[in-house]
Amino acid sequence: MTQIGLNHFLFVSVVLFCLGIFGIITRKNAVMVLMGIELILNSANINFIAFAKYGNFGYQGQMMALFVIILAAAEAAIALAIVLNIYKTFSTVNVDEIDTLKD
Amino acid sequence: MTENLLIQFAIIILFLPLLGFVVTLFLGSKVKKIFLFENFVLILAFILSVIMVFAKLNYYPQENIVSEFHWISLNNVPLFGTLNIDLGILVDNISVLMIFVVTLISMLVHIFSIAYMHGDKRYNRYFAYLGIFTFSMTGIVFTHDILMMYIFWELVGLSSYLLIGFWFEKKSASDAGKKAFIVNRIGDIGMFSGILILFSTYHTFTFDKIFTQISLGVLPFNSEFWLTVTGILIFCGAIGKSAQFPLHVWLPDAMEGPTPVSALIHAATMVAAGVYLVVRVFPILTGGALEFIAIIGALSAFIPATIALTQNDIKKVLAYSTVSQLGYMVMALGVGAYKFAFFHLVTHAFFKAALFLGSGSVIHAMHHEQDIRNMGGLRKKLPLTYATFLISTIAISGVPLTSGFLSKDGILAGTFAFGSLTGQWFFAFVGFFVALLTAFYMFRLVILTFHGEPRNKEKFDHAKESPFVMVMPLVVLAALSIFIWYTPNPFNPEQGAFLSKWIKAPTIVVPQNARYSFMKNDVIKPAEQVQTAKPKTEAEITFSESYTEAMHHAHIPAMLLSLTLAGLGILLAFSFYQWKKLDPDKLANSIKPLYKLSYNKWYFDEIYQATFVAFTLGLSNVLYWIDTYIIDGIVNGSATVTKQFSKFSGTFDNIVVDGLVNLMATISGFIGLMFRRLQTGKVQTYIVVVVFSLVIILFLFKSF
Amino acid sequence: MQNFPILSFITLLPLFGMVILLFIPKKQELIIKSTTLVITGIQLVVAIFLLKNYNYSLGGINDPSTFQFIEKFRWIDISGFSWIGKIKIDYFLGIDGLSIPLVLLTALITFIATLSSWTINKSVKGYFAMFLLLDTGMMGVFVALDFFLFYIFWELMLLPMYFLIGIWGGPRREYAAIKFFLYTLLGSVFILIVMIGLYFSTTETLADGTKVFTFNMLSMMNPQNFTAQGILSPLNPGNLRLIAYIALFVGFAIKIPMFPFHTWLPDAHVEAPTAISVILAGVLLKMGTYGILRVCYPIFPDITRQLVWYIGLFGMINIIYGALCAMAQKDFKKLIAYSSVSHMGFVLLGMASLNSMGISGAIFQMFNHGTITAMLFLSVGVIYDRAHTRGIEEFGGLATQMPIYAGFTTLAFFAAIGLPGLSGFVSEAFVFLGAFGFGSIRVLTVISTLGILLGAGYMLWTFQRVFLGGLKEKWASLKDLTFREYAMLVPLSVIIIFLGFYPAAMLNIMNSSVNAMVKVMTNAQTFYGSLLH
Amino acid sequence: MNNNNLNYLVNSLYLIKPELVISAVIVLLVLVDLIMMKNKKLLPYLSVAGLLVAAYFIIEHFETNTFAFSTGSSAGMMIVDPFGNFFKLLIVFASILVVLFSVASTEIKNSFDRHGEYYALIFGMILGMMFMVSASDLIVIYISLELVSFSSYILAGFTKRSIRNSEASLKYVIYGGISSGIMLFGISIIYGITGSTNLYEINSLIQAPQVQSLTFLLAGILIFVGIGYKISAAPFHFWTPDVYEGAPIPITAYLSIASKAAGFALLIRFIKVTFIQSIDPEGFWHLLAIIDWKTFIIIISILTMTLGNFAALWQSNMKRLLAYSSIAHAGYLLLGLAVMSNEGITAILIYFIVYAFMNLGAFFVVMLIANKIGSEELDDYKGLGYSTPFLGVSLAIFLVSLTGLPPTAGFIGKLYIFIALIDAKMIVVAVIALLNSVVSLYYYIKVLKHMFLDKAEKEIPAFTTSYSSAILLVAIVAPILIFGIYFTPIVDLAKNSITLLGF
Repeated sequence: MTQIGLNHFLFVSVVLFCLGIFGIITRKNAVMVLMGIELILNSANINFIAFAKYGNFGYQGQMMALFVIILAAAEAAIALAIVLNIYKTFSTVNVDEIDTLKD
Repeated sequence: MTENLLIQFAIIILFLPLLGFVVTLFLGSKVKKIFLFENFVLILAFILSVIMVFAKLNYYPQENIVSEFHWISLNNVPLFGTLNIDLGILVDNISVLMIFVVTLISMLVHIFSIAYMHGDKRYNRYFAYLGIFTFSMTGIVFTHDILMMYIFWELVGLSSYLLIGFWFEKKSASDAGKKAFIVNRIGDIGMFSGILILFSTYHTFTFDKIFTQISLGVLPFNSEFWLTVTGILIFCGAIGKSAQFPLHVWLPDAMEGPTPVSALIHAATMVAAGVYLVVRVFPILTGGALEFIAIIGALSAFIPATIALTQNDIKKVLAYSTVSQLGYMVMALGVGAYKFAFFHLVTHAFFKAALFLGSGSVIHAMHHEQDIRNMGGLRKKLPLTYATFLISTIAISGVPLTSGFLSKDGILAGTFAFGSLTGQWFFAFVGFFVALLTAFYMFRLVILTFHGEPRNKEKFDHAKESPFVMVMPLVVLAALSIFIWYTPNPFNPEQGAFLSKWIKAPTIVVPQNARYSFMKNDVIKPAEQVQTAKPKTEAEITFSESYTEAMHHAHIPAMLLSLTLAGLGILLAFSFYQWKKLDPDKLANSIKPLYKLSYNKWYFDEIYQATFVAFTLGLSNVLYWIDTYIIDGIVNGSATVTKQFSKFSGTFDNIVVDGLVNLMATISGFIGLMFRRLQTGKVQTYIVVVVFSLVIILFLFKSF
Repeated sequence: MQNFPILSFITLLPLFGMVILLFIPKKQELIIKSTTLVITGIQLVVAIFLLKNYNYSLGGINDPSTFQFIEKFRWIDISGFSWIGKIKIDYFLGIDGLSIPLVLLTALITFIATLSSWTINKSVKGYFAMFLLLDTGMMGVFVALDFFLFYIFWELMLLPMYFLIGIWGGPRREYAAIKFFLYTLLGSVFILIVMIGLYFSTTETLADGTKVFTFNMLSMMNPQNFTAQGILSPLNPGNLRLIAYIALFVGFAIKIPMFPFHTWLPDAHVEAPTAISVILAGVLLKMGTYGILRVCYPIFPDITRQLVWYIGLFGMINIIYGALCAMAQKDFKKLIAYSSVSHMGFVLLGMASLNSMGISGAIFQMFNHGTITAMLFLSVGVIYDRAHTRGIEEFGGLATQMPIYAGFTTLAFFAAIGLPGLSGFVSEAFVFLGAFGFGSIRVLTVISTLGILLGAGYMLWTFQRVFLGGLKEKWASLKDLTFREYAMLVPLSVIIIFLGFYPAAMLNIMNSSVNAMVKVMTNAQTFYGSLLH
Repeated sequence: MNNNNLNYLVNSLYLIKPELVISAVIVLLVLVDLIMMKNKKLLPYLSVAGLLVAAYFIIEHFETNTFAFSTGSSAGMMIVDPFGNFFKLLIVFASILVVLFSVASTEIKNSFDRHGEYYALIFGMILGMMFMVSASDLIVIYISLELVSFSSYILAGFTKRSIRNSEASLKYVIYGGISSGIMLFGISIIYGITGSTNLYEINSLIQAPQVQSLTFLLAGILIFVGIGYKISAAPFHFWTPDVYEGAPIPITAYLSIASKAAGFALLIRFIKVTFIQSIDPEGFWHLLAIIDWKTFIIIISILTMTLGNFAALWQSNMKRLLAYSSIAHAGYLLLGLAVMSNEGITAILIYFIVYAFMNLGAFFVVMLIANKIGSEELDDYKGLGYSTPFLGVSLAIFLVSLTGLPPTAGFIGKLYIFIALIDAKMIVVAVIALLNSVVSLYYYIKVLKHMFLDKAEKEIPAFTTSYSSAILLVAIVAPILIFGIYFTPIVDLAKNSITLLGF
């Protein structure tokens, strides 16, 4: 069994990133889309932590990850509030139905 | 009388008619009798010109008096220094004689018109136009340079346009005016091109200076060929103005103008300006150019003569006869019979003016009936008109004791001499044949109009002799058609002062080897020969001795032959129309195609209409179509394409629908549309595009 | 009087007038109109004053010391380290023999156009405000000697023109206005880019000896001022200079308008109100040729020599093509518009001659075309005001009904045909004489003479269809000219006739400048040639 | 943590006085909102006062050129330099105007009860943007970016009642979230390669030639996504039209100026500081060859302006049209960066000053008109030039300026961009940009056409604007005309502001 190294973390992070993108593109429900965004943010977080750990770069990575977690929470709060608002006006949270603003 | 005074006279004569024009034009609607002022001005001009002719020919028979001023001068021009454009007045024998003719006829026509035009609603305007014509014509006569010639050349074109279209309510009249102007312009383009060549070579317009330079051997583009071309191009102006073949088509149409105008402009003076032009530039014409001129002259003498045989409009016959006679003059110049060409110009002016005014008198009497088939027997009603008309007809037919005989005979002798010297008898043949035709159709005209029984009784009954102001000019002009004014010997014009003293052949300046062979100066003459040879005054020699010799020899045979032919022509006319021994209709039927060709004026108008006019109009329409749809379209695109795109979007903006007709804008719009397709309003589409573009960007830049 | 900024005065006066107009209540239409008339009248008087004090012997063109009424002061002066942001622009006005005829023309035409605008009754205030703004722009172009300033004035008149056509124009005014605007803007974009390119290629030495980049057109005309690395320097190998020249030329050519960029003109003319057509034809078109003479020629004499045949060619095409297109027209105004295309061709042809005669002819033709075409458009306006149609075929026999009007139109038509005795003849003759004197465009010149014939053709044909023949019943009530129309037509007629008889009056003004221009051109070969080796 | 560092931190506080003022105002606004439930009139004045104080502090230290929050010898998290101060001033200026706009806006007035949040959120944005323009560390960059974004998400949907508002805000949040997520991923990669998040440190680390360029390229471009979305550069602009159309007009105006300016400041700083190798005396930058930023920016900018201009041709909604126009202008601005020279940066700064006036002005007029006629549709603008000539003429001037025609300031902005381009011999690019501006004329002039050339379908009664609005409008119009003729002051300002710390 090989030692779990940087590359494994990076692999996970890339997979997460791609899953996030995939989720954002394919999901109709706004909440699911938001979750996709969370996945992306977290994939970056994994990167930060992994790099900090394996690269001996000090604490900047961890610090960044902490900030990101907080920001993600804030973002989720705002986003969910907006989704709620959307639900009130459109009676749906399907992002592909919300297209009154277009050319 | 000093030279200076002569110049002042010339200037006064030049500007008097202009004054008349301005005053008459501007006061025309206010002062009813203002036309009298115009008449007065012309009479004054005539008196002055009589004095001038007298003074010039008596006191300065040899001098060419010139006065010029810098009209425009460009100073310090790089490479040239000062470039002056001069206008000036040249008073020589030719110009004073010509001015005499012009003012005389113009005055007579003015007087004639007082009665003829009486009652016209634009009576004063008519006289104003006559005034500007006289001014322009005087300008042509007095000019000492080719630019001023061109300026007045165009101005006579303008006055001719105004006068032909004087009764512009008639479409035919306005058409004729337009046609005259445009056809003349065709010739003018040639003339102007010639001027361009002259100016770019000599940097001057003045005849004298150009002549001097050519005699020094300076040639356009350093080649004799281009000198020939220049001559021909300048002559193009004459082709237009003197209605020479192939631009003769405007003159018959110009008969739509009032008849006195036809007499003044389209018979006596303006159309002779072409001949006058050639006379002026004669020294620079090379052999080649002269030959070209002679050919054009011959064709112009012949074709209209054949047409005149069958025309039924009294003025049309005269018009074709005019073209034919002008052809004579031009041909005469072409074969070197310079003096006789000018002589014929003068004599023709008088008798043709008389003929036209006579026809005007007839038309006036017949209440604007012009068809000779409706006339006949008028000599009883219009005795004076008949008498003068007959005299003039005799003159034009070349019967002895008339001026026409003298001048025409000289021309025929010239062609004869030319034939004997060069072996080309074509011109002589044409000359004599046309003489026959002339005699025939002119007498046909006289007989049909004045002899026989009246064919239109009603009009005939109302006809009465014209008033004094109309008859007087006829008498004067007919009187001038008698030989006595020109020479004491009715069979030898050279004995008169006119040809022996007043008119002299000019010195040719063209390089020797570009001349007719017989015009070459006998440069190397053994000294003793000069002394032993019979001393001749310079005046007696035309161009070269051999030519003068040939002319002398040709004189008698030419005279006899022409007399015979004229007599034959008159005889034929009488047998056809007076004695009815021969039936013209029968003859016409037997040579139907020829008759039709003649009757339809050789179809010139139709051919031109079908080719040049149609081509130009067609081209203009095609180009305009191209302009609208292609040129504009390249930038603008077509409306249909735009509309197709407009379907894409309901909110297509007004301007675009109206026609942002632009292909450019259409493409722009299309690009815009493509961009818009991406803006679906669906956020996920956006993300997809972003991700895709990211991939593309990465792919693009990965090599770096 | 010596230090009075007279050129600024003549240029900015209309702008000042516009400001005054803005304070006049909208309802006071007569006061608005009179104010404009007074302003343009003063402008005309000042222009004549300029002419009176003009020294004929000074050439101008590329020599700053021989310009007259110069006003020059630093307008934008931004110093900078390295060169970043360092920019020096002069407020530099001055006139020479090339511009003074056009200054006169502008003042004259604007004044007459004001009279012609008297019939405007829709948003009078806005109209005259735009009109005066346009006036400033036009005048500014002709007096500016700094390229930057020139460009500002050049662009300044676009917007007023757009509105003047777009608001007060005919039925398809919006289309015509936008077309005009887009076309000219496209042209000026090219001018702008070359202007910047030239800026980076030329330097001017300041009083303290330092060299700065400059927009001064006169400095650009001196090849010594080009920096070695400058992209448009004659030293620069490659053909950037050629490309820049073509771009600049096209920019100006659109205004002329030169084939194939002329299609905006018929539309703009047809839709514009009479006064604006008059200005458009009388002044605006001249800006194109003026620009070429003022900018392209002296700054790029080397390239000009290289391309002169093509300029002549396009001149020829304009002449023939415009004339033929005019012949096909059924709309009186469109016909005149195409005739403008044809007549501007003469200007191009004359310019291509590169000799004194041709260039004099070209400038003179610019002036004459201004007066003659203005008169033609006014004539169309007179009839349009009365009959509300411009279809040539619809008229006929008007000479009977309106003899005086017909008289003036005859004069204008014959002037346009180039009848001797009227001003058009002299300029056309000069153009031909000059162009024929220049070997390489000789053939083009000869072909171009056909234009005289075609011109006579379509003009007389039109004249016949409109004025001659029988009068149509429906026009039997048309009135002849009013006093105001006299006031517009008489001055133009007088000028046309006067210059026909005494063209030296105008030719003498420009003589020195034309010679200076020709010298620039002739010296170019040696000058630029030596720089390269 | 030793005492020295703490001292340094305290000293740094002195450097961020403007930011501190803004933060204080946020608190104050919330408090005032709480205390004075009924009287919201005070809030805008308080905001303006706060902004003025902040502006005073910025100007006071305009020439400062130093790190803030640096720990010991290492480079700090923030920079205070003229370049940043310039943008801060610009942001404050835009904010003052937007606050004043908001006072005049009926849309905002209608949500009377939530004015406290409104101004507080605006100040949140201001704070974020101020950090953005002075950040020198990827962490600060990310956080400040998110601060701006969060505030603007809410502001875009501020007047919840309208469908357009909430939709705009949802799209904004999703799009923004993803963009910043992608950017974050890029940041993490850079961190992985270099081990630092500080731009200056990264710069010195990557001077060595062995840096893996492909990975770095990936990271750079991913980061660009985040910034590109802020400045609405194609192809990351998609949110712009939708959000601009949906958001309340003052916010749209604000987004089009302030957040774009902050984004540009960030982009310039990021590229210049991170990738610079040397600057030659002529002011041209020589970047490290890791990423061909020049080509990249050229492509992006041409794409952006072309797309913006061409798509704008078709718009029938004023806000949407202006949205596309602002995309196009982002393209022109990017060209200034593409020159990769100090000259180009000068041009950008000049352009921004001018752009702030003209774009804010245009939005202001659109807002005033919308206040009266309740519509932003172009079709409803027909004949407006006659019923409200003052607004009509003002809008005309703004649009002409946006087109870039003399004698308006817009021309000067464009001129400097082209000067920079041509001096850098990027002539083809300049020609493309100029042709683009010809295209842009068409849609700008279309607005004028509707206002002046077309007849109103239904009669609009003539209306006037309130004096305060009129004065404000004149205050925006006048500089456009004045700077168009005499542009020395703005050029001088811009020229003095191109100093980035260290360069």
